[in-house]
Amino acid sequence: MSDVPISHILFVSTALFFIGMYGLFTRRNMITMLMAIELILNSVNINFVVFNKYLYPENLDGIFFTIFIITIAAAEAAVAIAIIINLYRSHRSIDVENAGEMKW
Amino acid sequence: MLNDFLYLMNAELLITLIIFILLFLKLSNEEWKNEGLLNFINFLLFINLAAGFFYIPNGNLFGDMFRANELLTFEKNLLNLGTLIISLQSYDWLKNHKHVPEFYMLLLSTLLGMFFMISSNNLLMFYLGLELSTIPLAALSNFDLDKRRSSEAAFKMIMSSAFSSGLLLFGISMLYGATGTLNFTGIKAHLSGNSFQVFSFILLLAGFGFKISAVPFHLWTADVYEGSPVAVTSYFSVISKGAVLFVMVPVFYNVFAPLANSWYNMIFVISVATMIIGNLFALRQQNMKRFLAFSSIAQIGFILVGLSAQSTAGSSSVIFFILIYIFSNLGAFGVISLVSAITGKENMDDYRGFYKTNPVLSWVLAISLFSLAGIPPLAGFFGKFFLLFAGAGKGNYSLIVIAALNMVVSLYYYLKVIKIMFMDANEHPIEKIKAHWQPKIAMAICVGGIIITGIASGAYNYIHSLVK
Amino acid sequence: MNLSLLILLPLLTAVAIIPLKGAKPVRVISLISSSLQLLLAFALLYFYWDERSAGNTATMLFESNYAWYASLHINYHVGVDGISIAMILLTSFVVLAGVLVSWNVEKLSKEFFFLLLFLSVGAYGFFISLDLFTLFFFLEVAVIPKFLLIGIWGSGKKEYSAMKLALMLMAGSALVFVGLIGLYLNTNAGNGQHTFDILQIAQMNIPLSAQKFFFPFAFAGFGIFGALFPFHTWVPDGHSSAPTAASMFLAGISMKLGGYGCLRMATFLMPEAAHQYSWIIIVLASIAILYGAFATMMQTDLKYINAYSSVSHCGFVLLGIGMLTKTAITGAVMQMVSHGLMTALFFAGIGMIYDRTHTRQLSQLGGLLKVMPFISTVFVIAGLCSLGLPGFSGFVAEVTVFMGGWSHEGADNFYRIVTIIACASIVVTAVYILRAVGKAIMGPLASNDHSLLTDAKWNERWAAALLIIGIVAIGIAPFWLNDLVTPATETIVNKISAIVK
Amino acid sequence: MNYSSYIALIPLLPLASFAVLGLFGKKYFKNLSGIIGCLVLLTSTLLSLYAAYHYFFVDGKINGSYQTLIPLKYTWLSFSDSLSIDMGIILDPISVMMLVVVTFVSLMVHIFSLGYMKGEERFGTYYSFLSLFTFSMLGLVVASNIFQIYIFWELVGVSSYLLIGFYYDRPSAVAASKKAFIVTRFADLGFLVGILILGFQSETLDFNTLIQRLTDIHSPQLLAIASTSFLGISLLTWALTLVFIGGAGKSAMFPLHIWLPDAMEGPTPVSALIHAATMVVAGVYLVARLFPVFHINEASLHVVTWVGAVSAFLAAVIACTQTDIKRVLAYSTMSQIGYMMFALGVSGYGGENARLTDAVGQGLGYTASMFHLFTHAFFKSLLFLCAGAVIHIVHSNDMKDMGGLRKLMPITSIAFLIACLAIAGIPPFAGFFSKEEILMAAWQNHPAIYYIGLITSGITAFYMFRLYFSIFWNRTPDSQLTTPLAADRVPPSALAVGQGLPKAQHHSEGTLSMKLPLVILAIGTLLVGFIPFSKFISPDGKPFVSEMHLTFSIVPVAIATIGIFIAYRLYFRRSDRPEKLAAALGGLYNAAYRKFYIDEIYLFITKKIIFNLVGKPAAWIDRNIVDGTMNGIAWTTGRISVLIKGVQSGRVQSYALYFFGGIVVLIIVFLYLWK
Repeated sequence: MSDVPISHILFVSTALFFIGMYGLFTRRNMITMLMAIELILNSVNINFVVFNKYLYPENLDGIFFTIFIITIAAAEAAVAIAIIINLYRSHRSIDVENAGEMKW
Repeated sequence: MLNDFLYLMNAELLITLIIFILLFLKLSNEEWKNEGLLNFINFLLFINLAAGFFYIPNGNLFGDMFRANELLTFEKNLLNLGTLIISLQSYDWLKNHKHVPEFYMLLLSTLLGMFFMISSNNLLMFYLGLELSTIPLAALSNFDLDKRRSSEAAFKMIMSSAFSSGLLLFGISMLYGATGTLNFTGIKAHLSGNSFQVFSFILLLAGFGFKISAVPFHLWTADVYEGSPVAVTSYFSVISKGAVLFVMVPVFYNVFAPLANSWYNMIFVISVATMIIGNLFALRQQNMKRFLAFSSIAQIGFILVGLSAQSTAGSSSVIFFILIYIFSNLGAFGVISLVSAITGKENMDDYRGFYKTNPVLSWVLAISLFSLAGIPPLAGFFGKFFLLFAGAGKGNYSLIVIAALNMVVSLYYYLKVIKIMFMDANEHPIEKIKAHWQPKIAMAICVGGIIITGIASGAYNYIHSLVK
Repeated sequence: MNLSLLILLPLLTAVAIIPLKGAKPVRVISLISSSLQLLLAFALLYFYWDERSAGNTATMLFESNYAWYASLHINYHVGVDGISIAMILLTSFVVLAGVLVSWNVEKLSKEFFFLLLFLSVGAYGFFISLDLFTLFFFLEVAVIPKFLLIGIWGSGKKEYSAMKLALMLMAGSALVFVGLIGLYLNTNAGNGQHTFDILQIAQMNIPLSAQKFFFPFAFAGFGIFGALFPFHTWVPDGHSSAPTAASMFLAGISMKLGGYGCLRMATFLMPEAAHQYSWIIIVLASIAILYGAFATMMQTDLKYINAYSSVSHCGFVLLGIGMLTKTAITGAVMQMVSHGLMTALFFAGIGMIYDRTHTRQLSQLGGLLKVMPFISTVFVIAGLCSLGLPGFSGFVAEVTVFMGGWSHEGADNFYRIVTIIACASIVVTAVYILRAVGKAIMGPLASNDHSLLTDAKWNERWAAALLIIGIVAIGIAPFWLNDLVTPATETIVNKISAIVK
Repeated sequence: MNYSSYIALIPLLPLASFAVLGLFGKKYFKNLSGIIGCLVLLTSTLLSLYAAYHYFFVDGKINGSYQTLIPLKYTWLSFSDSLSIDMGIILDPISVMMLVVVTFVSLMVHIFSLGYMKGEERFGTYYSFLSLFTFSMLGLVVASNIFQIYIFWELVGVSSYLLIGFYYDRPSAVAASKKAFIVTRFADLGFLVGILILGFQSETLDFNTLIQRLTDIHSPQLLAIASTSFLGISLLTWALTLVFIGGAGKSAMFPLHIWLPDAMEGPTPVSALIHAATMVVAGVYLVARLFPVFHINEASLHVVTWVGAVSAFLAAVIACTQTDIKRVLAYSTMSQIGYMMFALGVSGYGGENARLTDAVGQGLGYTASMFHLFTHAFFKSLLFLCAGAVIHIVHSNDMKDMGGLRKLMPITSIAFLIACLAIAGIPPFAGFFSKEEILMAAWQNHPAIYYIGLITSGITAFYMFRLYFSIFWNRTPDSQLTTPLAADRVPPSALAVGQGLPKAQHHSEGTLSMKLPLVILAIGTLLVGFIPFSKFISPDGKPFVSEMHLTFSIVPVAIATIGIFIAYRLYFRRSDRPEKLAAALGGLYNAAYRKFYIDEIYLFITKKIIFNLVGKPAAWIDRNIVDGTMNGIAWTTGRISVLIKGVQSGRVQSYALYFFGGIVVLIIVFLYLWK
């Protein structure tokens, strides 16, 4: 299985990255946006793992980094959801369009 | 091993200790009165600040992931000082707040994150520190729990920060792919300046740019500043920016030295854009915090000019300016937070005739704004002068001309506030504000710093000696 | 003597009045301090003569030089030559007069005097500093107090004027800043070190390309301060809405910062560029002279009249500098001193009139000589000095400029014609001055309630007397000023001619 | 010989009295100030008389020619090694003569004013101004440096300004003073430029050196200034003409004369002093001072000649039509100065380099001009003082309000008559001799000018006696003062006096202080003509004898008498002849009465051209274009900031988009464009 060329996997990760970005730009629902961001992070994870596995197998920097990213992503999600909930309390909606009072 | 662990990480450990103390205070269910609690915390923070001056550790840990030296300690002390000032200033606001310990826990954990970020010598460590300093901030900016704007600000903050860190991580991964190491020294060794590395560097730059809110990565700034509680806003504008800049200087100067030419041009473009956009937006602002947000964006533009110098003069001028910036900006925010905490007024028009009722506060605000505008004999003048002066060292005069003209534009909106306070009439201005001693001390520190730092060349010379 | 006293005295006074309560002690202390400044200035003059007569031919006297920001080669370096001393004398005169005139400022008097004194700190520091950084530092120190003085105590559309003045002057100092940095980076004090030290820079010769690039910045920057056409438009608005003392400072001192800077930094340190661009300066200056005079002819507000006439008169300063001959530059310096005193007197007179009649419109004034003879006399004297009447300082300065312009080495018709244009302004000046005097001072009384007005108070009398003494002292015995200034100008001119040859 | 010690006092004493009276006059010695002024001036008069005696008879003359002495000289302001303004005293025949004239006339006026200005509340100020003027005039006279003369030139200008505007609450007076100052200032511009040229070219400002350099054929300076030409005219001509313009301005020569008639708004004694005897002849004096230089330059000398002649004639014609007695006198002054001017113009230099026949070669015209200046000072100031006395009683300047005053004021009428005869050139009165010499000089040198002068003298005689008759005859004495007073014309001082004084005294001739000067001057007018002037004053300082040709004098005298006779026929008795005549002359009369519309032309130029076409645009441009640009920049900045505010849309997603866009731009720029 190790004969999958690195480019393929990088393509997947990049695709994932842009999918996530697209989702972030287009989705109205805050939770969905959060998920989009998770996609981006995951593409990064893939990158790290792949680079580590294919290019620098001698040490495990990439793998470590991935693990930390996953952890922090969880924390980020937790805080974000907390904020979104609190925002729902005041706005009675989690539509991003409603969270645009402050401008200019 | 253990004792130099204790020894090298004293600053971080101290903060962790304070966090734990607060945690236990929270858990122990006897009721503290806010006043006493705040004084106690401020006392702890003061100890923390003072302790920083005693040990000046030097060495590295965790296989060169974490390093400490005199310069880094000095930078940490600056951040400690800023935090203490902010905490003193927000006394009146926190006095009536239900969640004081939580506030400080979050605040200090961000500070902890910054410390790690500053000391990091490894992208992983750097990233962890960055996130640790960012995520709690998002929570903090929501700390006016029942204010719509506060939660909106928090949402914007968390979303854009997550996005930016996503891009940053993508860049880091690319960089990892390109160099095969996360250690700064290692990266430097592997950098050759090919376009792939430049590409990944641009993503990194975007991450930094987001944190210091440089154009075009700045758009979250104004909204978040406006929405968050004043204490948090000032923390945003001074401490977190300062920390990131402290990191940026070595990272750009050492790690990415091989890419120096290309990043010089990027910084040039970005700084010009930042100055101009920041000024143009600041011209129109009515909300004090929003106004200061844009003014701080413009300031970042000037700092980037200094950063672009690629010389010891450059790095020392940047650090020196951050020192001054702490005093000046916090002086301004001190007055604003006092006013908004007591009267809840944050609009410029509310400040009409402010001088009639609160001459001292007006002078404090005026001096801070003059210092921000770079008016001698206040420290801001020296800071700006040295930044541009260092930037000019590259011989790129167009940058200096643009910067100098932007100083004029920025002067306009600072003077506008002065005019509103001193010259405009108002039938019912903000009533006389009776401040407690904590904010007074904070402002005294700021004003003293503003007046002394520039005239007495000691601070700069010290920084210069450290940077060399 | 230690020149830093000139900075410390007003500074300490300014600090000292902060804790005081009530207007009276503030006034008294400021008065004492400003009289001490006057004494100090005269002491300086005396010591200067002493040194010179003792055969000390150094360019600068009483130098003191401390490292300030060593790593950036920034020093606190002060020293004086004849020109600086002339300027310092002028400053001390105007400061004292200004304090006296604003004796009765009731609104926020403490802040008012604080700012006045702070302004004088800037002026003194500027005139004595021999380090470009210090020069620039004090130049900007002198800007913001004006903004506050005009904005808070001013009249008319004061906010607009204050803002305009502050911004234009700041733009000026921004240009100066660029010129300064560029100059610094092109200096070479051995082994690649740069320097801000004016005397050192004067020794080395800056590459011509750099001079040609940075001279315009420096000159235009200071030119904005010195009302260089077309950057003079802050002058009318600023002067007209400023309170009396501020107008006196503005026209009397801070416009001189510009001229002095043009001379000390732009011309002295970048002589080749100065020589190459001199014709542009001359053209602009002569435009300012004549056009300013004609514009004045149309004004109906006393302060606008004097403000525009200041544009015209400061044109002489820039013309003299542009001519680059010893005589002309001497004339320019004399004109700075003379115009400083004269316009301060003028504004003092206008202020006294305005305080009483509450109008500055010519149409609403008339026959004041009957009700307030002293003030009217002051006004007339200022006017006569402004139209260059012999016996007053204005004549001396202008004639020197004319002579210098006419006897320019490159004695071709360009300089002649320009000089004639400049001369022509004396007629126009006469027209608008006599118009103002005729309407406001002479003729029948404009309105009956003016007949109840009182003449000058003691403080106003002293202020006016002080300035008049200065004007007449130059007017009837110009030789001392000439001897004071000439050696200094010679060093500048010799440098230029050495380069040019 | 040490003159300096006291010569310096002659001008300085009046300066002192000016300072004292100006500073303390109002407060301390209000009415004493007159006395003080008179005493001070008496001293300087005596001093100058002594100086004159000393110069002319003791030691002025060395081996047969009067020397030019510089007893005193300080460097006042030095421009360069060669050029410097020196304050000095020059003693040569003309300056000494002028010293005497100025101090003497000024003394007379001081004394006269004691009575005339009594009751004036600014009495002290008046005397301080008089002293200031005297000081300046004396300084001008003794100036040894061309810039020194310019300095005092300006000072006399300003003191005349102050004195004309003495009744400052009369708009007409203010306007007149303004006009006088500005017109002369305009002329001074020419003077100044002339000085600059002369000074620069001859590399000195000192009169002696300058004259010596510019008259010596071999001097490089003369070569340079004569060879270099601007617009095809040699620099020397330019310089001298410009200097002469200055002189013409002060001496009210055509076309710069317009200020003189208006200047009569001042108190009459002032007119007598400044606008008749002393200041207005400064121009003549200036030309005389530079005469050697003028003399080597034909062109500029011609300008002097013709300007003088035209002014003389024109003024005389206008004088015939004016009814304000002071204006008539003013025009006659102008005309007489015209005589002096063209006398200088037609004069030769004398000595070895004589041009034409001997008499001219000896510079008769020069001497004559100075002589006429001298005599004119006497009779013209006498005329003005008499006019003053008349006005003082009649409270009007208009001859229509007068008539038959001879009974009321005999002394005045006699003095006036003497003066009229003198000015008309009837022997043996002073004017006769000087005028004869002028005409003689003209005759020998420039016949055309001679004829103009001749006709003018006839007209002069006519209008002077028109004046005399219509003031002192023309009516039966008892009927005088019945006409209502033209109050607007009356000086408030005179009113104050008029109301202040009891009727009886009102109808007398005024105080002794007013009569005394009249008598003295009248005597002077009778005698001074007999002074053999050419013995003392000649261009080159060498005395010569100017013999009187009786045959030559017949024609002028005859013409003068004819003029007088016509005046007698027309004005001796009240009649309608004058009106008839005026009607007959028609347009010419009106033109003359309107002063040939010169004032209107000036008004047009200043108001329409200068103000509307230059001043207004300048002011407008400054506000709207220059300042507009500045404000425009600010406005544009603000506008941009409004335009781009949409970027900050408040929508977090668009923020992210911009964020990403920024990255993309950076990548494009720095990976592809800006490698």
